[in-house]
Amino acid sequence: MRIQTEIIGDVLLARIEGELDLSTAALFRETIDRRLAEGARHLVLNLAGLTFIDSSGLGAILGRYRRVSERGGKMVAADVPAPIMRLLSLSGLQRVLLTFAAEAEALQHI
Amino acid sequence: MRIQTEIIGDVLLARIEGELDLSTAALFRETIDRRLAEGARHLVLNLAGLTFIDSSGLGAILGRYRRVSERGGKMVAADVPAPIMRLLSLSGLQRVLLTFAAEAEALQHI
Amino acid sequence: MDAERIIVEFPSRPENLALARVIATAFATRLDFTVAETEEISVAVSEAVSNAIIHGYREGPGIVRMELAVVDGVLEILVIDHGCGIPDVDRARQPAYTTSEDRMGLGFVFMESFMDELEVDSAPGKGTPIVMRKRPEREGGERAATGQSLPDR
Amino acid sequence: MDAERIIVEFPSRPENLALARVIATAFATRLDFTVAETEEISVAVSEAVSNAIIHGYREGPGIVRMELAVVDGVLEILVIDHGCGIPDVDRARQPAYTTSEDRMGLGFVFMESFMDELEVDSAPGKGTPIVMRKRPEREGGERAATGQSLPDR
Ligand SMILES: Nc1ncnc2c1ncn2[C@@H]1O[C@H](COP(=O)(O)OP(=O)(O)O)[C@@H](O)[C@H]1O
Ligand SMILES: Nc1ncnc2c1ncn2[C@@H]1O[C@H](COP(=O)(O)OP(=O)(O)O)[C@@H](O)[C@H]1O
Repeated sequence: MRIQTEIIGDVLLARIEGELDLSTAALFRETIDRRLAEGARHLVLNLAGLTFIDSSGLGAILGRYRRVSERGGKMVAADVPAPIMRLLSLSGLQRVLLTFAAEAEALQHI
Repeated sequence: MRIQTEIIGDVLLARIEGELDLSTAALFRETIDRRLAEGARHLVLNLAGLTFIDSSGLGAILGRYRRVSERGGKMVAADVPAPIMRLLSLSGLQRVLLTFAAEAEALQHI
Repeated sequence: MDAERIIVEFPSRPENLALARVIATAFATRLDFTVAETEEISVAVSEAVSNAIIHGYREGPGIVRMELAVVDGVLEILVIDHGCGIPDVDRARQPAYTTSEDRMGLGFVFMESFMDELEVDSAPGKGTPIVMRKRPEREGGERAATGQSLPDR
Repeated sequence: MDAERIIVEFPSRPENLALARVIATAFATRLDFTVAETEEISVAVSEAVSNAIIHGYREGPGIVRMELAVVDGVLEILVIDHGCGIPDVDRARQPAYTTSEDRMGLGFVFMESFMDELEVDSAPGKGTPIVMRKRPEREGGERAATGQSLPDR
């Protein structure tokens, strides 16, 4: 997994590439939490490059959602590949996490 | 491995895709020999789609070279990917088997 | 060992998850699975192996064994740990049931949804062997593996 | 079994060659090999496993074992058969030496050219365990595996 982050105003934009599982969940969590702590309130996850996710990865995303929500921020996802979307939906995560076709749309929503 | 064959006059043109090793050498050998037996004298191997070869695959190519030569035909290869070319050269096969950048050139040579 | 059985043993570490998935999906190309089915196999294996690592061996040392076979046209995947075992398997298989605070209890749910059969034969002290089976549906869909020959022209 | 050792056992059949290569190259991504080096590893594994199948077990039944490890930054691959064994290893390793009419005697040549070290410890009746080692050169070249993180912007 590779993770690229960018802070735009009070929004953290994170682009995730590769596989999000038990072996990469900690890097995902730590990178996002560290950048959020730098002052971002909201989180946009661009998942265009995500090639694999399982329940450990979904749990790490849910964990970020809870953290952002607790602090009164919004979290959304953008550009979710179809197989990943299917798992978001099966896991129930899709019910709480809004998804947008494009990153720009997601940023605009916040 | 996938093998696509075409007879043009007295030339058999065979395009090989995938991996040529011990598990596919027999299919390669049998397909080529069957088509040669239908009356083709010469053989052009288009290797553009070949993704892997080892000494079993090189042996199968050398076997076709010997067979074609014994019957007074010519055999050449075309569009050989760089990693495959390296193995042709290490194996010494390159010394007997002429290689051409493009299929058309190879066909013209014969 | 039967003619088609492949055995893999690896240390119980998250770094080995990706390799377990690669091996299972590469093996699965022996059957006519679609790309979507292959992704399902990959998730199911990831869940089973993650469970062995997190729950079975409690993130400590141990060996995870994976066996792959094709039996009567059906893909059979065994994932075995010799870890702590599950006291109540029926309960563990309930959706959302988990013994870890930060997990979602979705592992068995995904294994059940993505494979045709799931058998879990665990007991405390005995470790946890699980068997998953999946048959290719062949109802259209992009092929995951390419075939062996093309028609002559 | 050490922390990083992966063990694979499979029936001695040509159908399993591609899987052995996939496993070895997927494992090799743990080190910083270039694409070209990864292709070399793939050929070396193919030669070792083909030899076990053709020569070791004479195309009959048997189990081939492959072990993969990273030892001090070096990739170590063992390929072991419990087949007929080699009476004269030095002779077998000579370029162009082969006991099969239709083969080229290039297997050991490729293993030696493509790996940094090759040890063959065979004897008749004992089977043939071979060890191959390769260290990433890191002298430029396209990376085979992608890294773990990108700098923040
Ligand atoms: N291999 C195993 N060894 C021991 N316990 C296990 C194993 N697999 C699953 N379990 C138990 O079953 C529960 C449910 O598993 P699962 O549905 O995969 O959800 P999760 O992994 O999110 O907890 C786990 O929380 C654990 O208590
Ligand atoms: N695993 C093995 N078991 C028994 N004999 C072997 C084994 N590997 C190699 N040999 C012997 O060594 C010879 C040379 O091997 P190699 O260089 O790979 O060439 P080739 O496979 O083309 O014969 C083989 O012909 C065979 O006699």
